[in-house]
Amino acid sequence: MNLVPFKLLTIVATDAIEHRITKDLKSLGAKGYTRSEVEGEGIHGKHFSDWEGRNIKIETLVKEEVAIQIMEKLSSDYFGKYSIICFLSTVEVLRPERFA
Amino acid sequence: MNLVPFKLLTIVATDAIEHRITKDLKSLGAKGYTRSEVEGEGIHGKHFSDWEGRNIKIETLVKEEVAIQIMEKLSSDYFGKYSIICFLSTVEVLRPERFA
Amino acid sequence: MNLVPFKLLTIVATDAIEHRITKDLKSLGAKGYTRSEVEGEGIHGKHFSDWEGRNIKIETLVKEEVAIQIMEKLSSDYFGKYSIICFLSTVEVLRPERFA
Amino acid sequence: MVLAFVLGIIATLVRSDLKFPDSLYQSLTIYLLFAIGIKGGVKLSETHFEDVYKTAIGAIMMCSMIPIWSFLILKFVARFDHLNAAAMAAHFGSVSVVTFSQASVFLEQKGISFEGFMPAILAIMEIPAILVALYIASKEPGRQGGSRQQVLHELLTGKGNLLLIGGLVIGMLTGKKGFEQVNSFFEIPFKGILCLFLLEVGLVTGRRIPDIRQAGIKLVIFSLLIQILNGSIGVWLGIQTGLSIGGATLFGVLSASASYIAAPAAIRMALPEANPGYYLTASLAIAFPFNVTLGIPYYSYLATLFAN
Amino acid sequence: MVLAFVLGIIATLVRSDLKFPDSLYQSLTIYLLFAIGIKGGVKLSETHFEDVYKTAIGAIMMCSMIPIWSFLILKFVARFDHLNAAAMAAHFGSVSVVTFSQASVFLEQKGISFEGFMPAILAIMEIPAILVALYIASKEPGRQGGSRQQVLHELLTGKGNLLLIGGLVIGMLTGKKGFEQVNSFFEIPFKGILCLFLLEVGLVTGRRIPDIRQAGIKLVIFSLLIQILNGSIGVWLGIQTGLSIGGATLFGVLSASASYIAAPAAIRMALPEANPGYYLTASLAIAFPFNVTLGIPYYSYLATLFAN
Amino acid sequence: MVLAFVLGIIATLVRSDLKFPDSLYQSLTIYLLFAIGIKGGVKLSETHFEDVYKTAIGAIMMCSMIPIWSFLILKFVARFDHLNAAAMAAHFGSVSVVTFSQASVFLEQKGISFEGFMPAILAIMEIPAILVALYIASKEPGRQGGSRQQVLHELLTGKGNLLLIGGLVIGMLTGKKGFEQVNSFFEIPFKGILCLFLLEVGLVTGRRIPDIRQAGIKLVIFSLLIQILNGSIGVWLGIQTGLSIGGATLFGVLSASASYIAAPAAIRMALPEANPGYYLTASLAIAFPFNVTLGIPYYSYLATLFAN
Ligand SMILES: Nc1ncnc2c1ncn2[C@@H]1O[C@H](COP(=O)(O)O)[C@@H](O)[C@H]1O
Ligand SMILES: Nc1ncnc2c1ncn2[C@@H]1O[C@H](COP(=O)(O)O)[C@@H](O)[C@H]1O
Ligand SMILES: Nc1ncnc2c1ncn2[C@@H]1O[C@H](COP(=O)(O)O)[C@@H](O)[C@H]1O
Ligand code: NA
Ligand code: NA
Ligand code: NA
Repeated sequence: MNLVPFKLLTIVATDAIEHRITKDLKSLGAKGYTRSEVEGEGIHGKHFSDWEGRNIKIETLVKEEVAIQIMEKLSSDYFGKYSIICFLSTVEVLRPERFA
Repeated sequence: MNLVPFKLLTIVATDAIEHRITKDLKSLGAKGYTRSEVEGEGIHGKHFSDWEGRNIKIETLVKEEVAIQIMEKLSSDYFGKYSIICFLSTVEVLRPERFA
Repeated sequence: MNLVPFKLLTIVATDAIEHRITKDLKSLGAKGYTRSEVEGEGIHGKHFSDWEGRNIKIETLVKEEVAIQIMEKLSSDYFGKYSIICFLSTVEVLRPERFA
Repeated sequence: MVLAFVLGIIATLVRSDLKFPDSLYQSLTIYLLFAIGIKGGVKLSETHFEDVYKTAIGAIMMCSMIPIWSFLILKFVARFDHLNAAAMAAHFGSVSVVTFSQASVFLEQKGISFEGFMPAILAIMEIPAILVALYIASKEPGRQGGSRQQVLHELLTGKGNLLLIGGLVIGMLTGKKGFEQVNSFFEIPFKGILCLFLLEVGLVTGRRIPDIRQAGIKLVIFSLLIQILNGSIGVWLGIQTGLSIGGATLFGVLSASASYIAAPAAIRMALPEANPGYYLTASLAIAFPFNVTLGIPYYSYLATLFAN
Repeated sequence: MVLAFVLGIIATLVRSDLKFPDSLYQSLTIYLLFAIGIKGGVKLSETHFEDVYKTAIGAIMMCSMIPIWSFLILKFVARFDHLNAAAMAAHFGSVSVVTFSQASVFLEQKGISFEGFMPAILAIMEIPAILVALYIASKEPGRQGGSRQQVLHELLTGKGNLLLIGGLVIGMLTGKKGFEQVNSFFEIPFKGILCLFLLEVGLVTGRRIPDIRQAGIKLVIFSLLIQILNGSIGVWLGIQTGLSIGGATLFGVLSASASYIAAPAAIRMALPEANPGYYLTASLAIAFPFNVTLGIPYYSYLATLFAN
Repeated sequence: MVLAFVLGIIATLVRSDLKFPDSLYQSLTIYLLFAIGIKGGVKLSETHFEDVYKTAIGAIMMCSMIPIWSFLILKFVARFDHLNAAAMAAHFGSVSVVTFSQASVFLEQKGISFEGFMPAILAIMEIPAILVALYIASKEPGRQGGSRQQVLHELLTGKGNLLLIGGLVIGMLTGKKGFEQVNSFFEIPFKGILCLFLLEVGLVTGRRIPDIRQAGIKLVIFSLLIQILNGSIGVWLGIQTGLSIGGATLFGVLSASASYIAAPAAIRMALPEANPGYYLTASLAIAFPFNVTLGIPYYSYLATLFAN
């Protein structure tokens, strides 16, 4: 077992910007991501229906530098305007070459 | 990049108590949460259909004190009776003022 | 509050091997798991429809030894052949006896 | 149509990957409840109050008493513990919409007519039994109150009740003329959708079959006995309240059938400690298959007998 | 059918757990848009160009002007800020498919005929108003461009537009003969599905009602005023472009109705800072209920008036 | 109806956000398979064994041979590697339910009758080819066994097979009389639902188009060649086994069509190393569009030719 520390970046955002976010991820070097449809409540109220705009959750395993770059991109392009949050955690993976 | 450590509290519970849990979260100071529909198996058997009761997963980013208070509330009100588990992890967020 | 460190193992894989994975989890000692349907993109391309095969995400709270055993099993049986990734993180749980 | 149910069970037994998407199940439920409600409302709008009030009183009596005697039998004869006996009593007292639909299709095929207001009786019988059973459960020695208020609210506003009663009211207000507009949607595919629904119930029932073995023969025997008892009393009472043979059959079926929409949801919320291995198994894997196969013809036969 | 909408609102008010699965809502939308498109296309294939071009020009005029005057009223009379006024103007200028369907069912019931090409007019009116309103928004002092290109793309390829126009083209190419094959699927359940859809819209509207109080009486009054103004002008213009009474009624309804498929999606993407508490509330909780209850009969009455 | 398929492709090409909810797709599949099964079963119950057994044997022969010669061509002429050749052979040998439905609608429109038991032939042809191809794959030098047992189980209990065969049996048991009850649900909306389904297949096919370029012209040419070869032999064999012109057309279509329900699922599980860029692209983006547009009329023409 060769467990290597890696970063898991989780983004929850309105689905209006889903395609832009996944494009950003890829262009900044993420090798993959996992998405799911979620609902939520935050400072912009409830997001429980199509009219209110649904939320999507995107998780991507990346190297720390890539994570920082993605977060900077998200900050500058979407923060303040769109419903979006993100957070970073440390996990351990096998086969690190597959994610970087 | 001003990354600040924060707590991510994850709750997986039967949907019968979803509304009570989200009410608890808000009254104890959580500023938001993300929910999704999940299925699962645990010590109370399978939860794969509406008849068996589905599971929901609620994730909320909160300060450590709030996390502790929520967990205490969950312990006293639901643990032992309802199908519910929760766990706490440490993550890093941008814009911490938005979650506390 | 008696918070005990535990391991959260997350697996994202093609649904073709879902049943085999959950069987493996149980036989190696996991007391439960939570599953959800997700979509994703990785080195094997997009997984966004039934024809391409959907992804499922399985999360299980287990002791470190069990996590390692599961990962070894996944490595030997599925890695390299199937679309599958997994990662390990450290979380804190209440009532640890329920997960081990 | 029962064959679809059997196919569902077989699919689980051979461990098929056939799975209804959740939302298909939920959509079918919405359709079924709303369709039954509307159709019943239209019929109700053509019914005189005198024709229906006796049956309505009978229905309330029936579904308040069923949980009491079911509980007593389950606790003192079958020796289930207090909580599980109450949970099962709630299920036996409430009603099954699909069993009802299946019975009305059965009658139609046999050319036996029945009173159009029966869906209103179905709506009446959905909830009281659950409340009675929860009251019984709260009398368990050493048990504190719990939030009865909240459970009552959840029951009354549960989607089952809301769609049925909402449908009834809409049907009544619209009457025959209004209904004709949407008729093709709520009448024509009804049987086909019921067929798909039975397939899905079969899938879930199939998953419950191993639980039967675990729960033991006691559960099977008492579930069946109580079903037959309730159904027979129901048929008899139906005839007494002036129902036709078809109506009395349906009344018997309502009395016999066990709930699996309202009751499990209420029990999960109000009596989380009760074991679904008992109440769900009794309702889904024992009562339901019995009723849709042997039960319905039996109650129909009984109704003919009692009527003469 | 409006009763289904009322039931939806009641369900939310009593805090029922009734919830449409997302995919049911999405499936109903796909069905509704595609069915309207195809039916309109079939009718269009039987229409002469001379009969339709005047109305089409009227439609483009109407939906380019509505956002302008709506914006001016909202900003300078009602004193909403620039961005929110523009966002609301986008909604008022675009159209509501369900209101349109409800109106055509209303006319059918009253036995009033209307031009078959009206769904094509609906398709024409869906998008321009949003573009005009976004252009107005971009003129806010101190605002930089944003990706207008992308928004335009999203609008044109949005599922609403695609299914409507795709359906229209398919309907036109297939013509009456081809349509007969799928007719039973796209015609018969139409009203029933509309009924379910109204139930769902009612659920969402109910959730928006608290927002009305928060948004204040100002929002209510101006939303209604602008609706009635737009609708009345629409009816008048419809008559001028040579439409029948039924056609002019529909034209009025299209002008009055506020979008809630294309517009909210576009605003969320292009003007994320605008407050859904205003635009969604105005569209869903004020305009929609008004139009499907009082609005439609009023525009129909007006059309009769103007026609004579 | 093919237009709906084209609309789906266009939607992807213009990068529309039109997306079928998963559960709608799954629900449509369940409906389609079950409806075909039941209808076929009803017809089968009216068929004499002597009329069908020859075609059944022909079907088994056909779908055991197709993967063999397809594999040989793909490996030795087209020079694909062993595994991918086998995976594609599995797809070509199995059948496509939607192509079959589309063909039967085509024949109906042309007024060409066909044997009612053809859905049973469809059911027969779904699986054997996949097994043969998996066997071929396992013969790759240096490859160990794998769990053939499990794959066989998954194939037999896969939802495609289960719903088709379950439907067939239900249809046979119920017969014409029972079917009339649910007829309106399984007959009337059939074409409309097929239409929606084609829209969805179009969406997925559209997403695959870039893969065609990547996979190269070799994939396109050989997919088409093999399709046409299989279909032509199928039509000929159909006539030989005594089928009518309509029946032989369908037999040809079944032989030509490539699977995209059972086969991809089986290959994903049993040959995960095979590249979906080949097998899915060949099946969805090449074979399917060819068959529903040019293929069906061609096989129908060929059947007329061979019959005389
Ligand atoms: N404190 C939080 N914890 C977890 N999820 C959150 C939190 N705040 C916001 N979210 C998620 O992020 C989405 C957008 O947040 P907001 O912009 O605050 O409305 C919400 O709908 C939630 O799904
Ligand atoms: N060890 C575990 N790991 C992950 N999820 C679990 C675990 N145990 C229970 N769960 C989840 O929590 C739900 C309720 O658990 P239980 O009360 O143990 O039946 C299950 O249905 C699972 O979704
Ligand atoms: N770097 C990554 N971050 C998050 N999820 C990933 C990543 N790579 C792959 N995945 C997920 O794992 C699935 C299979 O990955 P792959 O085998 O790389 O195609 C993908 O469809 C994604 O859902
Ligand atoms: Na009962
Ligand atoms: Na308008
Ligand atoms: Na074939």
